Amino acid sequence: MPAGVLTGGEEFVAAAYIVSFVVLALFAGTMIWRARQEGAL
Amino acid sequence: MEIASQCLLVLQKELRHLWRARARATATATFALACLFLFSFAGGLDGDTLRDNAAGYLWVGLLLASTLALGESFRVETEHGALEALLLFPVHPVALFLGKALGNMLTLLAVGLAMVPFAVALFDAAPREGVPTLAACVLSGSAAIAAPGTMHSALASRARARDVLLPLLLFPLVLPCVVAATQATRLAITGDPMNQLGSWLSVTVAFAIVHWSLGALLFPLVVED
Amino acid sequence: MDAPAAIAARDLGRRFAGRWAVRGVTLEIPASQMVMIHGPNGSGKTTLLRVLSSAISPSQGEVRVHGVPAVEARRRIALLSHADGHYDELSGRDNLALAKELGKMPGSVDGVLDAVGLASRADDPVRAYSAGMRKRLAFARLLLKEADVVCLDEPYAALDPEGHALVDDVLRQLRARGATVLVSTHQVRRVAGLVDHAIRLENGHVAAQVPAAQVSPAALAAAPAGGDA
Amino acid sequence: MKHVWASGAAAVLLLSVGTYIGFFHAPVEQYMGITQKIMYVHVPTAWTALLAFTAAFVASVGWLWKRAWTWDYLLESTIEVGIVLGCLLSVQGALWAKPTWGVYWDWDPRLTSVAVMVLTYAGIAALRSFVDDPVKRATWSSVASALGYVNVIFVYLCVKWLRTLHQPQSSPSTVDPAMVLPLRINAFGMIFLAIFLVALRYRMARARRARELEA
Repeated sequence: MPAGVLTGGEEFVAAAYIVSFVVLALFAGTMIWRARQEGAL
Repeated sequence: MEIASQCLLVLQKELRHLWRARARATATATFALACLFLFSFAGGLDGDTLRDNAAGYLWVGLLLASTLALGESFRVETEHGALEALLLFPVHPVALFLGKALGNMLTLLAVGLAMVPFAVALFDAAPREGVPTLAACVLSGSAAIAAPGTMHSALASRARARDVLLPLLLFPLVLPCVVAATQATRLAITGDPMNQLGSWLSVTVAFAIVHWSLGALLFPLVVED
Repeated sequence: MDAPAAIAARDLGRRFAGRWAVRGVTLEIPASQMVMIHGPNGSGKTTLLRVLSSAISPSQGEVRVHGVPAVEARRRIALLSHADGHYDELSGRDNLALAKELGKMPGSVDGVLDAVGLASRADDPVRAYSAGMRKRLAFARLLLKEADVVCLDEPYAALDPEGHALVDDVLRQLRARGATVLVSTHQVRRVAGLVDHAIRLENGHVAAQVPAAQVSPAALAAAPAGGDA
Repeated sequence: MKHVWASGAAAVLLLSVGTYIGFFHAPVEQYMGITQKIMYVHVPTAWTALLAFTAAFVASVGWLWKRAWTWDYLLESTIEVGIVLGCLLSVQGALWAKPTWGVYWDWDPRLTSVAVMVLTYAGIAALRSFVDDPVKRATWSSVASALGYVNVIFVYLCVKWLRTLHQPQSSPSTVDPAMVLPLRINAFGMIFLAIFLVALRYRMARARRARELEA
């Protein structure tokens, strides 16, 4: 298996984590907000 | 037994209705041919790519045309309450499903076979494995698309925005059989040295068997009110 | 124990999303009885008829036809609904032949076509039929089935005066044959003379259930002059 | 309601601990180098997305069998969570494939199968939004969900077969034991997060249905 094809690759790792936690946080946040709006919380 | 005889009667009605409305069937086939032209321009006109992509163009074209045929097959049932009248005769829902699915299969087969000579001419895609093999690919692919197609056109025809809903529900579902049918057809056209064609065909047959049986099992739930 | 009622409904209800179209309906119609169902628009007449004929399933309660759940007795039930259920591209005759074979119906196709006055147009596609002719073809299919329990949902609607005479004639034929009939209609005065009982529905509930002779003058007066609006 | 918040808190805790260990304590993989660290968020997301779609399948079979509304609420909530996790997984997959293979999408059978499932369930979510009658909506979407889930096996096989004709298998094979710990912590973290999200969405579905069905 080739070592990291593109030297570095740290920016992709960082991007993956940032995107993941931002998306999950946003999703959870909007879910809480929507639940409160609809009186489910 | 009763389901078989009712199924044949429903199929007979489907075919008679298709014959009476054959103008629509030819329009669907013409649409499919227009797709072939469109794709060849999109994919580039040089000989090799055209022949190599011929199978893909054929199947994506047939899939697009199938949404027209499948959408029509249940518009006819729901427009004047014919579906409800049939169920009150009573007609067994499984017989209704099998009859309509067979009708849709034959329609797809007809459109598919009508596309073959054009594809062969346009893309210089004379099947090296012979026409019967190519026809077998079209048959098994049509059978595989017909079952989930009939199920989802029954669902979509009674929901709102039915014309966008049918392809949206159907395409992800038939993806594996389109992949397998395309591979089998491509091998039929460009030659099959390691004879993998049979295994790709068996994938579409397995897909058809699963979806015909699941359809017969779940269709009564779809038509109940 | 005498024979089970032709139609027996116990605490019947049907809701569409939030609204109960019909609720808490309990009724028992003995065999060979002819019953009229009347009431203002939106009172649940059509829904009640569709539930009793097993066209739609109840959200609450149960329907038994001759002692058997309605869904299993569909061969003995015929429904004339607003939607005529025909295939546009097939001819009138083909539609009836299909129904006869699929539903193993005893009647004769040509016989019922004559009875409803469509013999001359039998081989034209239904697409070319007028609304009245489509309704007559629906009547023909109903007669073809010769069912024990017959549900008619506003039979007079979309018919010309000859059509009204045809409906009266069909009701008399059904009486002669001893079928159990349910007629939902706005033609209260006209139908009151042809049936045994009358049920008045008001927003999904049975408001009154009286012998046809005692239908309240108010209801009689309320009947519209022309067809079933 | 307490246990829902507890599950959310557990998720945050586990994910932070798992990510921390994954970044700073787990060894750097000898072949793939730093990019392998994406695995600690990518693989848990994959497992959880599949879990969500499996729960949706169970919910649809439950509704078709028992016709109890709780199954419909579960179906509605697991579809939504599954779609979001599935989309996130595809983005992660692309960010992992670019440094490893130089392309954003290398048609890895598992990733492609999840992407097709996202498309399938997005279609089912659309179907649900276009059907007004709650009972029909529940039944039809359950039927479509059952068909869609059963289909994923075919998608996986076909894509896997199609790819072995062109490219060798691309998934990392050996996993160093020291790497298993952060992976497992994050996996539980993601599952608790999914439970938290599904629980909230479940209560929203119940509130909506109550409003829809009140006489």
